Amino acid sequence: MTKGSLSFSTERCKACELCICFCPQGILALDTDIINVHGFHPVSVSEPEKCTGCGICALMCPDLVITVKRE
Amino acid sequence: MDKVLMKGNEALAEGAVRAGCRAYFGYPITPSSEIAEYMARKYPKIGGTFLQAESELAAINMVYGAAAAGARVMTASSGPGISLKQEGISFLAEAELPCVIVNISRGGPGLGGIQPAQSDYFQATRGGGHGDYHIMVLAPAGVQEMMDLAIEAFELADKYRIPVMIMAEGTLGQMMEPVVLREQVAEFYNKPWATTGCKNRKPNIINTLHLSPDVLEQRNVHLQNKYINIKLREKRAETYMTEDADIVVVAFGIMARVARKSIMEVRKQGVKVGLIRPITLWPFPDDVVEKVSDTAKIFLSLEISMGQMVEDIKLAVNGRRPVDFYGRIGITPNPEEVSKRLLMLAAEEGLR
Amino acid sequence: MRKQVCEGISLASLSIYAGGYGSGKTEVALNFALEKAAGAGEVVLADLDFVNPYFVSREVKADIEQKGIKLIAPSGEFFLGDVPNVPAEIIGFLRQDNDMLLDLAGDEIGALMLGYLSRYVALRPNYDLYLVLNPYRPFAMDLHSIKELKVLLEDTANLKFTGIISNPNLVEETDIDVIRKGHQKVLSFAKSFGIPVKYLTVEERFYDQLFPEYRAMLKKLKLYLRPDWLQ
Amino acid sequence: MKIVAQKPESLTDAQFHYCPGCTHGIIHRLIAECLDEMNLRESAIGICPVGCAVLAYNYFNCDMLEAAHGRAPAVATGVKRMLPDRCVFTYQGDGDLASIGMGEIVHASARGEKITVIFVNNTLYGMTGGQMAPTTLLGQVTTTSPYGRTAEQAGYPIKIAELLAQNEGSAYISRMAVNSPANIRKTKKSIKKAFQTQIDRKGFSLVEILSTCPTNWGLSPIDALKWLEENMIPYYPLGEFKVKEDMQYG
Repeated sequence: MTKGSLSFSTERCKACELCICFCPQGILALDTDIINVHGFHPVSVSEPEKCTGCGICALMCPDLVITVKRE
Repeated sequence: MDKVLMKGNEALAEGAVRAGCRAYFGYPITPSSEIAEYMARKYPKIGGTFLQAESELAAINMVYGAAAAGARVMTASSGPGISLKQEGISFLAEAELPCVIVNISRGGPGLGGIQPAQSDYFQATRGGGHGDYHIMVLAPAGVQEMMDLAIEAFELADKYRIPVMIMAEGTLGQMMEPVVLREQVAEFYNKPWATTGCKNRKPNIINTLHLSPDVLEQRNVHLQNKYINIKLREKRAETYMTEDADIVVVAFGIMARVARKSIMEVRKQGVKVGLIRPITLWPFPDDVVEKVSDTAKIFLSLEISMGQMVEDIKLAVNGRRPVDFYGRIGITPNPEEVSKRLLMLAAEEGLR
Repeated sequence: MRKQVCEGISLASLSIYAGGYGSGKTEVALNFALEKAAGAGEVVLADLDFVNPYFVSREVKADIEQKGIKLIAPSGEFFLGDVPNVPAEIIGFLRQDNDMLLDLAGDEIGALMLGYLSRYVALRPNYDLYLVLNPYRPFAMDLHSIKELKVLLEDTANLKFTGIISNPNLVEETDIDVIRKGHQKVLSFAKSFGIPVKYLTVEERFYDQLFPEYRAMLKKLKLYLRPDWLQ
Repeated sequence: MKIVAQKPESLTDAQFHYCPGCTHGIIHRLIAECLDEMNLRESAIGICPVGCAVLAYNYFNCDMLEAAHGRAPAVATGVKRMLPDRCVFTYQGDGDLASIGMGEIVHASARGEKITVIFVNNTLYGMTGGQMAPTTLLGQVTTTSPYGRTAEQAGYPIKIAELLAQNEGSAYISRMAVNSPANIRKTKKSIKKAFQTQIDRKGFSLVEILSTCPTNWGLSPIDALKWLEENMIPYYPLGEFKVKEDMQYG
């Protein structure tokens, strides 16, 4: 299985959750420990080892929060 | 130099061509249509863009696009069409896009008629559209000047990054006089602000939206400073026999031609009359009026309207002298009736 | 008593003045109509310039009607409007035995009117279709442009030109030299078209001086529509 | 590791002002990716509308112009006629394009103006607070159709793609949606085709994109995507409505 890695521009996130809903692995969630500059709990990856690098999260993200890399 | 017999509209169009204007967007309306027809004929032969737009709104916005792309561009219309263009003119003024807008004016309000009038004076000199702005307004009085001021209009537009209007009565657009064809303008202003694609530079943005009140005010102050600068440098007027004049007629466009004829007549009868002909309607040559008011006893605003420029004369005279008005609309006052009015005025004021 | 036109026996004339914008058609037509009216018979002048009704014959309607010319022109509200309004009576007049002059608007747009009337014009036993040329006008200064205009006009009007009226002038700035040079140019255009130059029209101030040179071809023009404040 | 997804060069670093979950951001990114991949950024001139995307000049990293409400196609015409070798696009909403700017868009299309129009249809006026648009669906509640749009009172929603496909000058017309990963990928392909149509000088190109307005629809971003799928797509079918392969303007 291919392996992906995600990085987040946390300050851009508006917590719309589209990435979370469409992630095939179901490994994204809002990080309730953080509040970003806009006052949102930004998205983060809960089980990074499960990421396949499919890029659907970035595809659905309206705010250019996510950079996706793949092996 | 060989002369060509041209209609005012043709001379203006040819002037634009000689100023390097290679783009025309317009919509037909009497009595300005020959300008579009001239360009439609000429541009395919010399490599220019003529496009008949679907509306006056579209035409002025095409002008906006072409001006933003750095081109010398013109549109022409008449009263009702100029009203429709006002949205775009306001945008052009704020975006500081240079262009030339021609009003071959006819009588209003509403559809009005197609005979000559100067009743778009307020619209032209007060801005015309929404917001705090002015455009420059030039008023030619002859066919040669239609060509000369067309060239001048493009130079002023580029120099100050401002829309320049040429306002000429329908008569001037239609009548014919011999014209010396001017040289083709060869040197043009650089336009580093133009949106031409950002190769080898940072992207340019042309915008009129300023949601921050501070920025909006700064923009307005910037425009006002530009207008002050223009007022200092660009007021133009022609005077005729004002040195010893008791009565000074103020008239622009073809009314100035009528006035000259009357002045010659009336002077023969011992009344000292002179003429100030504003060439720039905005900025209004108030300095010339003010200076003449040192010696003149009374002013007469002569217009093909119900009295509009009279307000600018009053502002310039600032209460020092009385300002009388005579005007008609749709019908150009003839020299005989103007003479009669001047003689009457002289009798009333004891100037004879 | 008005007679209907019958082939072969009519002495009625029909002259049509076409040409580029501002070539002087209207002043020429007015002068020719007035000259005819000074003779006998009914003279009808049709002012068919609906394109841009500035400097049109109907501005002097009262004057010329006094001198015996029947002017057909848009009436009432359309008098100085830019609404195409072909006076219906024109067709009636075309079919009568009269001296008639048609003054068209400029360019092919003006000739469209003639296209519309050409079937009635064809009923006349004889007519003159004049191309009025002022070689000092833009688009009339070189053979190529004139040729373009001539073809366009003839195609639109559905009729062929029978003669040229040479009207070389720079209005107030005209002088003898301007006329001679301009007329030479018109002659050379005419030669390449194979159409005769029928008249040379000049303002009356030049008439006496030029008459020995041009004789019967020379016609004098009085400018009726030029505003007097233009000098 | 290779990069699968990142911010395209044709977008600036500025953060979008759009509401959370608004799909304008997705559409901006798709356009920018196309400009990058087709190497058009330096020759692109974009025209912004009046509407939510009025500030788009802050986001696209190319020359940008702000137009009056509805006039973007006329402005684009002026630019393109002066600079025929540049890539000129407009970005317009449904109020801007299908209501106040109907004259400009129909004629730009009829003239075969070689520009690309990105038409964002979210069935209402987002910027001014959710008023009824010409594209508002029957029965849809907006602030100016508070009891739901009725045909009796306000007529029927306009189908722009079908309408403009009728024009001879239109060379490429499609309707896409950004409600799912698959549709987003298709939308990007369509935008590329539209730009290619312009580059090939075939004529006018337009991509209508069904988009969401979670804020004014009163739905969560994810529910808004569902609403789009269930309500908009049945009335506004997706697909290509005009693909002119052979036509070549001068």
